Amino acid sequence: MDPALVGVEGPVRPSVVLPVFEGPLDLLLHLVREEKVSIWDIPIARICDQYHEALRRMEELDLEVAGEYLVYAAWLLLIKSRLLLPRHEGEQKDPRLELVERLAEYEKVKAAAAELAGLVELRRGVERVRFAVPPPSGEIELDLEDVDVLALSRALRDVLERHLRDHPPTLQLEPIRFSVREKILELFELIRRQRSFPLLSHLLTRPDRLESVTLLLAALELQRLGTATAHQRRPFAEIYLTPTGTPLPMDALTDA
Amino acid sequence: MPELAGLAAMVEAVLAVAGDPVTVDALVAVAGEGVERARVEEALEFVRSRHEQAGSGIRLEHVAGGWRLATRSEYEGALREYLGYRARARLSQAALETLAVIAYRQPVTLPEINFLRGVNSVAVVRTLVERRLVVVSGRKQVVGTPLLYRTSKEFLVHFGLPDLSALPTPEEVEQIAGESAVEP
Amino acid sequence: MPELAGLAAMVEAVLAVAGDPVTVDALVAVAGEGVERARVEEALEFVRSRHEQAGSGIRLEHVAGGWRLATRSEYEGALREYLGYRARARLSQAALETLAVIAYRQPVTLPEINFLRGVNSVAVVRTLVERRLVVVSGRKQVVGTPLLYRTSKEFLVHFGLPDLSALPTPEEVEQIAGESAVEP
Repeated sequence: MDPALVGVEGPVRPSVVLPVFEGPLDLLLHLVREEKVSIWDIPIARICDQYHEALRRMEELDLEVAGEYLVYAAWLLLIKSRLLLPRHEGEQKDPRLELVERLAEYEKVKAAAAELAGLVELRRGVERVRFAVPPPSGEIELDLEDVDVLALSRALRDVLERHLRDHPPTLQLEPIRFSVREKILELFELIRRQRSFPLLSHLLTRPDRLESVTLLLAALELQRLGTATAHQRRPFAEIYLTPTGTPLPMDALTDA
Repeated sequence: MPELAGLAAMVEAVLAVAGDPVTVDALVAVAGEGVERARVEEALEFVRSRHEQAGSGIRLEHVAGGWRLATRSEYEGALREYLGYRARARLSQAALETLAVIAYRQPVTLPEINFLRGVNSVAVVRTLVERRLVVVSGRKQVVGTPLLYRTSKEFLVHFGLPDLSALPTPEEVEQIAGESAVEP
Repeated sequence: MPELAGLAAMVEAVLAVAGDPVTVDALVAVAGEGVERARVEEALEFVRSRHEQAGSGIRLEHVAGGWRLATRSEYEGALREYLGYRARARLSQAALETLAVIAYRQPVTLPEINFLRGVNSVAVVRTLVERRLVVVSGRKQVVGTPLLYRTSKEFLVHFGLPDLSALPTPEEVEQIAGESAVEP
């Protein structure tokens, strides 16, 4: 059984055909089979070069090369270099052994998958009969034997999601700790004393974010009332608040 | 007449998966070119008479302008018996949800289960207790002292869990069960 | 033997309604007192042989530890024609490989599957869980306590197997693996 083939046609070059692999082990198995050798006798240097060549072609074709392929590329290089080095005394183990064992296991997985595919093929056209008898209740029932913990946790998630939909969390209102009126008076006092007051630095250094917001509203209110003007030389620079000389109309201050 | 038998078998296979009544026209269309309507009607008669013989629990009936396979009325008692038997080996969606709430929130009271599920779950909880998946474990010391429910030892055995801490976490469910939207 | 024929008809009616495989135990329970297991098995054989005759589009099959009525594969074309788009989606090569690992190594964890296949298989496992071919069966008591997966009853039905022992043996699989290595 050959892996499915993907054809990619370039505008100038002849079309390149590269099999689709299920992972690095699948690619390695393919290369070993092309060499017509047993996996127990892999010509590692040649296979290593062909593996890297295959990765290069995959990249050329813009196929996504998963990280697992690179891990095996590095491993193959390591085995290749170990084989080139003289063996130490007492070191009997073939550096290829672990790779060979994994390939052998994977070969079995592929054979088992082919067996399953064969079984499924025999089942084509075999459908369960559905007689015109309504189930006792309209509800879907699950065979207890196949109900697993995942089904259970999924059911909980469904319950919680439905609960949240039916009981949306109510909006939490913070108690009012700062009033705009209080901050207007405070700011007015500050600009009267300093003439050119660095508003932005003041806002950014408040420990409480709610206080900064209230202060900003107060600064805007002061300008609306004509008691102060704000200016900034360039974007993000300091904003200065200066008094216009108009007194604060105390009666216009609502109890905000 | 092997040809008629073949056509009859095909007709029966289609009726067996259809569930609802199938019109002769639809059967003629499925039979393909060169098969006449009269021939399909002969095949239906073949299927009908085959099931009239002793030992068949099935019959072919003509309803709502079409043909369908149905069980013989003599076996209604046996069917009810079977459906009852099957129900004991199955969990309804409601039972699964209730079991999930008890498993993850135990010990938990019926009002708490009802609140989370949004429906009264007393009958479902009773079924779960009868099936030994859930047990009573005392009373909650609040107004009304409601019963507390928790999962049983059988529950752990059925789900292959060493203890309750082995239940999947929300992260694991996200990773493996994926989005429920994927399902049709 | 009118009595056996009557029991066979009842068995057939139950199987027709069940759709899913029914165990002999369930059929014995439904048959009521005084009906022995051997007699029910005789009745099943009666139903099976009756459907082997010409003109039947359905057959009795032994899958997932029980018996069920299913259509004969000969009529795949007609069923596809009639059911149209409702045909089952096919399993990808990745799904078959992952299923093979789970079927032969069960219960098995995701890291073990990843190691054997050489690629991360979480998305494939998710698909198999969604298609109900695979279920979780507890946790492995190792570092990280990963979830354990096994094949489901639906898996046996899908592949037409009476039970897991009906899978090709590891020796048979090994032989195939050896053969495919010789001829590339």
